[in-house]
Amino acid sequence: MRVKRQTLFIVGAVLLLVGIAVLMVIIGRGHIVYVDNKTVEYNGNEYKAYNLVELSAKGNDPQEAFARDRILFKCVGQSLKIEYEATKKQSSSPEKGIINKKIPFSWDAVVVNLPAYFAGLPEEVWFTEFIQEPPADKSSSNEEIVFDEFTAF
Amino acid sequence: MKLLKNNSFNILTFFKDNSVPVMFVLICAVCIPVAGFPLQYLLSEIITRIGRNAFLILALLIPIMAGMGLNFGMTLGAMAGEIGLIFVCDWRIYGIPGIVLAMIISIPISVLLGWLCGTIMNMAKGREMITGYIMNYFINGIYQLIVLFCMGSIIPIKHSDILLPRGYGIRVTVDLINMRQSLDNLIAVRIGMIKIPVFTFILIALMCLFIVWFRKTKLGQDMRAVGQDMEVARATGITVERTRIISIIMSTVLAGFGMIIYLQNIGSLTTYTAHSQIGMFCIAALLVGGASVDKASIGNVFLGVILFHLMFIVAPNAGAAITGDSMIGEYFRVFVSYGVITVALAMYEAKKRRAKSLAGRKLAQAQKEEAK
Amino acid sequence: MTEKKVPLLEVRNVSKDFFGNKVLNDINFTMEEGDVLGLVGENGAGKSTLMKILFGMDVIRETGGYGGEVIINGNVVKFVSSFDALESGIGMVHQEFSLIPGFTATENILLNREPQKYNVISEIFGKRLNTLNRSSMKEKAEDAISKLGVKIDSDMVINRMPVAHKQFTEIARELSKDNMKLLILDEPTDVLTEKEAETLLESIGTVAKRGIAVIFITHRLHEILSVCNKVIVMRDGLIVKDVPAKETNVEEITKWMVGRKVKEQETKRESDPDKSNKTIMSVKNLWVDMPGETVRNVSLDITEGEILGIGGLAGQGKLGIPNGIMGLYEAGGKVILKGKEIPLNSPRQCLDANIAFVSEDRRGVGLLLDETLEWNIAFPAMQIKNKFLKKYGPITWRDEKAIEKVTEKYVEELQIKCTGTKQNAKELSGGNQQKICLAKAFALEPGLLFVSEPTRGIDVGAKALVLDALRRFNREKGVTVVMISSELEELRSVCDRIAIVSGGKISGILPATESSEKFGMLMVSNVR
Amino acid sequence: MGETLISKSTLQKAVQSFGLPRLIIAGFLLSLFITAPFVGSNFFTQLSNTINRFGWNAVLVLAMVPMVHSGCGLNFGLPLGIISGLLGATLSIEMGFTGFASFVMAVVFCTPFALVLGLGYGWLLNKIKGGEMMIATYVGFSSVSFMCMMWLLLPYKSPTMIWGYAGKGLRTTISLEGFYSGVLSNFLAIRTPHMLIPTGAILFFALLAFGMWAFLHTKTGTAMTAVGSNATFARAAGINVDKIRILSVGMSTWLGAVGILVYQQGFGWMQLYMAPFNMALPAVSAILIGGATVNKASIINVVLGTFLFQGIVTMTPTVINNLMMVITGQGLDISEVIRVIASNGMILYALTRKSEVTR
Repeated sequence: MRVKRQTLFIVGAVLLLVGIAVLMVIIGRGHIVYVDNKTVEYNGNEYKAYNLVELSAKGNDPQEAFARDRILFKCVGQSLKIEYEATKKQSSSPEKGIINKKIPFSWDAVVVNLPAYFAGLPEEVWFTEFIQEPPADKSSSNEEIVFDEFTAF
Repeated sequence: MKLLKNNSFNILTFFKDNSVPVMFVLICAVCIPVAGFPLQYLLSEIITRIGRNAFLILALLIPIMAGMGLNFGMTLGAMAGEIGLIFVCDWRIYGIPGIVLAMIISIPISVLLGWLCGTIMNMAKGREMITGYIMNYFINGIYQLIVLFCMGSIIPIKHSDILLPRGYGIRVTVDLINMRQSLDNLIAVRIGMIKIPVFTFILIALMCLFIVWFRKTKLGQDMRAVGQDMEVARATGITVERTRIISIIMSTVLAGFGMIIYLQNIGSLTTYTAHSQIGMFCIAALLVGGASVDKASIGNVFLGVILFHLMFIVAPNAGAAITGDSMIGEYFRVFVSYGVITVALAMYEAKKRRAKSLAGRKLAQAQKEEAK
Repeated sequence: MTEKKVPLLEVRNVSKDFFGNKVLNDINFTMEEGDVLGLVGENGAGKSTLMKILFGMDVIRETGGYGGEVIINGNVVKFVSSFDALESGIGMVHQEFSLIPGFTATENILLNREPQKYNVISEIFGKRLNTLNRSSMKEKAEDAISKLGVKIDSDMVINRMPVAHKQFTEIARELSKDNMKLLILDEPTDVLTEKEAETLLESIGTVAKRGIAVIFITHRLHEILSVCNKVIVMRDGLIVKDVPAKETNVEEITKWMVGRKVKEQETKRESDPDKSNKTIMSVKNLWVDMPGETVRNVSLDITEGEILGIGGLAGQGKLGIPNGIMGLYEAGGKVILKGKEIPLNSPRQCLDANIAFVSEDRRGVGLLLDETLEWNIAFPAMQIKNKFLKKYGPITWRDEKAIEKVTEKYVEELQIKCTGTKQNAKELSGGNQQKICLAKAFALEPGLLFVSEPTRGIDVGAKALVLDALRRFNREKGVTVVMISSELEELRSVCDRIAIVSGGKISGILPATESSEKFGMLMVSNVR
Repeated sequence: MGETLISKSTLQKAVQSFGLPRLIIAGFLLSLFITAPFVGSNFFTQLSNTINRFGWNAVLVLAMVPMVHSGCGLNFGLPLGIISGLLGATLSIEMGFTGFASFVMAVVFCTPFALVLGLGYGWLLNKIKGGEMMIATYVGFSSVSFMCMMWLLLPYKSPTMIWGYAGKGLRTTISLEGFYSGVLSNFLAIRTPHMLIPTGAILFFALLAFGMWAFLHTKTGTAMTAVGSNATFARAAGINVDKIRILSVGMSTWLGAVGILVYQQGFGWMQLYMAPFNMALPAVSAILIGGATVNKASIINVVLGTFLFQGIVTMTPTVINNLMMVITGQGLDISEVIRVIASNGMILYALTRKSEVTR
């Protein structure tokens, strides 16, 4: 029956669209990754910041983190992959490796603490969620909604 | 601007039919040297602007084909696109997936608004354009009601950084940094300092193909028939009202996509004002390309974008060079945009009336022969 | 039923009335395949109503349907809309073209029946997204055109086509419908030249040979004889004559068409001997471009004090004359009133020259529907003659009392039924609205009055009153009246002389006492 | 014909003719007036604000009447009239007139501009019968943007008006202190503790309204109404339809010019450049709220419409905010949005009404 067949196709098309939307949400979900090269305190002993860590991640320009630096990466999708080349001290030979980690979907931003990771500390030390406190909005609190303001083009 | 294949290529009729584009060529010819922009800069500006606006202007072609005139109500689609973008920003979806998601979100909203606009236009037959124009303000009020009051309070918004400090209502500017130029940069080719957004041009080319293909479909044919004579179309059984509403829905949905492409190129969304002038500028550009209220082709779109935006870029500097005050140039380009619409509308209506007086002359002529 | 072949179409005692007045009563006729039936009759004889019934037009259903039965191939059909008629193979070509100007002939012929090529998107968005199969469209169109036996370029756009080709395109559209059994042509040759009409008649012949029945409505009696094999003459809603074409001729048909037993008119129009025969107005080679009523090269003299009638069939141009002279439609030529030439195309000049005009289009031109009766009656007189105005220095102020007085005078004089002079014109009945238009003209106290179709669409009682008012106005005030009407009997009962217009020209002027056959001959003489 | 009892049908017909949306807006405004005292905003101050704003805008809304009357449709090209008003005002200040004289001279100077622009605008509208409203809108816009250039180029010298540093080109807003600011409003003003009734402005409006009412009773005025009601009837009755339409457009533009002067004297400032850009829509929706249609408008529509529209504009911000404060505990400036939806909804309602006069 013509109409039934067509409704079937319409439902199919709508489901397809919803499917694409969900797919987009999954592969498009972006997270901000803060990579800290800072000394960290963990039950008694201290893990020193490295002298220099060269870092690169998919879709971001490579960056260098000196001691006590925090660099920012944008990671699209849940699987985080960062290649690093870290030199502990002036003289020591560089350690190379890749950090592979799954970021939980709901986390907006993540903090990776390099020294803790290099020292193989448990996950909840080197990989924590970063809660953004709402930035104080300096722009005027309640701008007058301009009715038909003429915008440059 | 297809040249009619009449036997004598009559210069006069060429200029008379395309007086608006010719006038703009003159304005640009005068302003460009005076404005003193390097050629490369102009070229790159024009290319980005074609990438930014072409899709939006193409969305205007379908209602013209269906005889609804210039669809000033395309802003409804722009608003739907903006709502899509707001949600995508809130859910933190980056890059192209974000853009695709925004488009998918905008579809149902555009269809609803398009249907509403089409139905009201059907109730005000003969006054479609002014109705579309007023629909802008009406739906803009509802848009502000939703975006300024419901978002954050009734409609859950996760990330408060896009909300106003008072806790509800979206901020005046929303940063689209995460999807900025992502369509353009997908396959961007750089020649000298000119960046050609190849992927966006592919999208535009696809849209042109869609329009060409659509004109060949039965619905396209029905629209052309309805556009030319509603009563005859109705007599042969074409559902006139439904066809007109579908043409407005399609135009609104495509305007939604066009707006998303436009905003990803700009990189930031001025929530309450981005869409207010969009309708007017796209229609002005289309008219500058030689289109009229009842006839528009893809050629008009591209010629219009180039000429109109060329004028738009050079006018302020040209104005400053001529009169020493750059504001003159600013106002000049606004004046010319509104002026072009006024002229095009006036010429269209006047032409409609001029066709009538032809028959009288024929009769007098026949009588003279008889008297001889 | 004898084994006689079941007729393609049988109309059995069909009758129809519009709000009480009988338009069709007891129509019976049958048609076989391949028959070409010539349908002839004066205006208002019921021809077009009969065709509207056959074609199932909404106007019939809206005005209470019709009595009797229409039987196609033996089974009774009840059409709800003209689409049902199309389904059962009946096609109709109206006088005004229903073609899309910007489309080519092929696109018009197959409008909304285009053959389509399947594509997947139509699964979701519905059949209308299939692309058109241009090649098979061209093929089907050319096949339909060949059925007509005529040469038309199927790719030419309609608005560049000569009129005949437009006509053929429309007929081809009907023929392109495969289940086409009966084709109704409503005065197709009206807009064609002689040569074009001949080609149309030949193509009707070829169509009939293919077994398609054709009903051919026309005023050109010679055409009937050359192509039809049956003739039906209608008058006053009755079939007067149903005769094979071979057994009759043009004179006979006109007699049946026009000759009615001359029923005794109320007062035989006696011509007053003392009427001066000074011409009040003379019109020289007037042309008027009024859609559907074109006037070509008319010259006419109107004598003072007479009532001149202008008759003729619909669409022949009689209405064009007054509208042209009064400047409502573009006109050319010369109009001289009492020796002084009046420029055309400016209503003001005529009104200043003391000429008034009661338009045939009551609602469109004759009335201010949203204003009170007072305004409708007093307005022209106020604007032209500055009547009903009080002067305060330069300011001319509306004199409400004077307006009310003159309105009451005419309401009482013409017995206009209304709830008061402040009632809005749109609330009155047709007859009363016509009296308001008359009162408006009388208020102008004109020297010469054009009255166009004063009795169209009003009930019989109101008709007598309107005609009587005109006669009294002419006799008591000595105003020359020119009355334009398609009702021949009315003209004969009111006018002194009657000019007949056909094909945009005056084919003859006869005294009212002439026999209706003579008028009939003039009516169809050079019908264009 | 005795007066029939107010049967249900006539009541229904009255509602029908008044139009449901108008009833809703009138009811909405009434409820605002009632809730005002409960929500801590003084009823009288609200009323006086409304009357004050009525005085400012009434003449601008009256400017709509001539064109609607003659069938040219709603005057979306009102900015054209406003521009002639601004030209008149700037000239009168340039000439150094002060106080009441500057107002009178402003009216005198604006008249030639208004008539010339009005005639040109009318001639154009006659060329495009049927498509008037859309083209009127864009004639308004292009003339405003053209004037923006002119404000910079015209050789004005008066120090109060030109930019301080550049010494050329007019300021965007010019204070009318010492000129005709409040010259009408304060004339015979009635002041009570809470109320300020600008009798001068209201009297001026009454004068113009009476003038319009009187004009409609003259011979040409009647002709104008007939042209609006049925143009072919008027033509058949010998009226030069085009001349009457141009006259109505000229009157509309002149009233627009005087209207902006009255608005400015109430407002206290003169706004140039893009300010008149959006002045047509409020006036259009005001007269429609008052009961006018696309081809019929009367003085009562003007008075009622302006009062209702300005009532909404003044009442909603304070009353609704206080109301929201009481209910949700936080101010909610929703009034601007509601006004936008209501006024434009009104215009849409009018545009979709079947106008009996087929163009």
